[in-house]
Order: sequence, then structure tokens, then C-alpha cells
Amino acid sequence: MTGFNVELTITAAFYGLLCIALLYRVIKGPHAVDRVIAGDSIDSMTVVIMALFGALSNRAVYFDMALIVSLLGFISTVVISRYLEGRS
Amino acid sequence: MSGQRTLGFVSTFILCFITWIAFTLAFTVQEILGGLIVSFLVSLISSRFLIHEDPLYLFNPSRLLGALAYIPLFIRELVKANIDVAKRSLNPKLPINPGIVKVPTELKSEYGLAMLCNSITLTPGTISMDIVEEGGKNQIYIHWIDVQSKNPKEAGDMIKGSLESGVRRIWK
Amino acid sequence: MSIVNTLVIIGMVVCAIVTATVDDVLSCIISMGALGSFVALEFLLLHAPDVAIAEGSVGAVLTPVIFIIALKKVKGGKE
Amino acid sequence: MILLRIIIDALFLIGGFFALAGVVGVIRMPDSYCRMQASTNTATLGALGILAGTSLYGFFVLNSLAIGVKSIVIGLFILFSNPVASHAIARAAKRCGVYMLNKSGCDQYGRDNPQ
Repeated sequence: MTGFNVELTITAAFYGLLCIALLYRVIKGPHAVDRVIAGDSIDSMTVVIMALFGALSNRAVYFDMALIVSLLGFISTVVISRYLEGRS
Repeated sequence: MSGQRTLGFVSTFILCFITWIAFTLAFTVQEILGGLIVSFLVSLISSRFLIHEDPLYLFNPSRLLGALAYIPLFIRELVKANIDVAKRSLNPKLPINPGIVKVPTELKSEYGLAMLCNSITLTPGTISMDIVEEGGKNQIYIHWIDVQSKNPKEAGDMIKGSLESGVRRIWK
Repeated sequence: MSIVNTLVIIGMVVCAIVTATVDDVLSCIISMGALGSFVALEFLLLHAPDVAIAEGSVGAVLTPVIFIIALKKVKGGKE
Repeated sequence: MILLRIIIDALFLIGGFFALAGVVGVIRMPDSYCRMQASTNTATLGALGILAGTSLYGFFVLNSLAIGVKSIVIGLFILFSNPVASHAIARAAKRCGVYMLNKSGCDQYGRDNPQ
């Protein structure tokens, strides 16, 4: 079933382009909170690209990677928000 | 009390083991043995934090039906709110009217409050910020992207009307 | 998939430049977390899932958390 | 088979459209809280659409049980962990006094908890 490769590749490239667009907010964000939000969105888009690549190369091991990033990705956000709450 | 604790331990153990099976999907002896050991250790540590009330509360036909009926309701609300926020952010004039409203809720139990707040946060356009208890009722502060009403009752009906009736069928 | 590879490399370079040039320490840590997740994605695109798992758990999560704890201990570098 | 392909393509298109809307919202919105609202958009339908598509692809095209089940598990984890992070960062931003655009004049949290 090679016909699906086109859609999978195009979708992954589109998400990669959106990641680059989000970097604008990481560079320019006035406060650290804006950067945290953009970084969180980059994390979830990375998970999506990993899942697409795993489906493209037909190996279930690549999905474990996406699982780990989506599991641990929110820990750093929660830790940063605890730090911001204590700093005020 | 001790029977309660043992039942909570067993239910946490079963949940962990099902999650392990879904992760690995390999039915060999060493995988299943490793899963048994790991989920035993995890549930030994964390069952006190996960379950405070009756562990078999959800295993009731009407509550299970309510939980099943909640899924299409939630998906419908999710799609509706997503289309609304996508329209707002793609519009060249950016029609937003943000503000924070305070909304009362009838729910009492911790799990019900957590489920309602997570559902409110997951639907785009509203974020639940804090919960306080005033006058015997729990009040939620909600950041709303388009404030249509400052009255707590009306705002509550607009934000969480169908979601709360869905949650009330499951938790108290 | 070489298009995605190029885009991810551009993202890595931009994140690294932001990490080196921004003034605020907290923003520096956040952009380093974004750099970690890009590097993990790049390792996955090069067919190395084991290295990617190590990089994803260490570079994207553990390093920012340790830096935040250190920043809390020194009270934000002020004083 | 052609019907399955159309369904999967439609799911991918839905995911891509909502992710684009969320990213445009994150870049264009005027203050931090509205940016948070737009970023929920990418995390819910933007990610869940693609994951539903890969799950169908794994079950019916590749005939691999592992890929389908793991896609569903990743979607569930995103659904559980994203609101926690969003709620925590919103409360921290309000506590440390990040600027909030107050067009409607309705800030009941700031009224009840003065700095």
C-alpha cells in the first residue's frame, strides 16, 4: 500500500512548517508565559509528526517515542508554572 | 476501612496492568511477569493518592451508561467550540471580547469537579482558572474569550449547561 | 521525508540561537526545552529510536526541570 | 478501500485545518490568555484528528494491532494531560500579574483577589 505515502509526507511537512511558524512566538514573546505556551504547542506537534513517521515506516517501536514525549512533555510545563507562582 | 483500602489497591492494580498490556501488546511470559511486578509496585505506592472514596462507585449500570453517554456529548461540544474559535482567529478583524467570570456549580465530589474543569478547559474558548468554596457551593473562575453575560447564572448556563448535566449523571 | 528533515534542522538552529542570545534566564531554559524536542524528532527521522528515547526524556524534560530547581535555589539569580 | 482512503484523508484535512487555525491564533492574539485559548485548539482537534487517522490506517491498511492501539493510547494521554498543564499555567500567569486585555470590563478574579 504505497499510495498513502503522499498524504502522510505532505501532512508531516505541513506540521513541520507550523512548528517553524510557532518559533516566531518563542523568539518574540513579551513574557515567559508566551514562550511556555508556544513550547507546549511545539511539543504536541512533535508528537503528531512522530506518529505520522511511525505510520509511514510501519514500525510500532516509533510510537513508543511519541508516547514518552507526550507523557513527559507536560511535566516541564507544570514545573515552570509552579516556579512562576512562587516567584510573585 | 482496611477492606476499602484493599479494594482500592486491587482496582489500581487492574488499571495499571491494562495500561501495561496496551503499551506492549506482546503476550510472552516475561512481558506479562514484568507487567505484574511493575504494576504491583506502582499500585502499592500510589493507590492512596488515586482513590479516596468508594472504589466500586463507578461499577453501577446507570453510572456506566452515563459515562458512555458522556462521550458523544463531549465530542459534539468539542467540535462546536473548535469551529467557533477557529473562525474567530482566522477572521481579519479578530472579534474577541475577553474577561473572567465566576460561575457556581452544584457538584460536590472531587472527581466530578476535576472532570468538569478538565472538560471546560479542553473546549477551546474557555479555561478554568481556580476553584473556591463560598456559601456551601463551589465556584469556578473561568477565562472566557467572548463574554456575553456578566450574570453568574446565565454565564454558567452558556458555558457548562449540557456538560454539567452530563457529569451529574456520573458523579454527585 | 527530506523536507521534514530540513525544516527540523532549521528549527534546531533557530532554537539554539535564541537560547544563546536571549536575556532572561527562564526564557533561555524554555527555548532549550523546545530544542530538546526538535533534536529527539531529528534522531527519530534518522531511524534511531533508542537514542531518540534517551534524548527525548533527558533533553526535553529532565534538563529544564533540573535547571528550574537550581534557579529556585539561587532565587532567580537576583540578590 | 477507496472509501477508507477518503475517510483517512478527511481526518488528516480536519487536523491540518485546526492546527493552522490554532497557530495563526497563537501568533495573532493580543494577550497571553487568548493565546492559551488558541493553543488548546491545536492540542485537541489538531492532534486528535491526525491520531484518529493513523489509528484507522494502522488497523485497516497495515493490519497491525500495535499501531492502532498505541495511537488511541497517545490520544488519551493528550486528552488527560493537556488541561492540567493549561490550567496550571493560566493560574500562574494571573497570580504573577501578566497583562490581560480587559475589553469587556469583567475581571472577577482580579476583583476578588487583589494583588
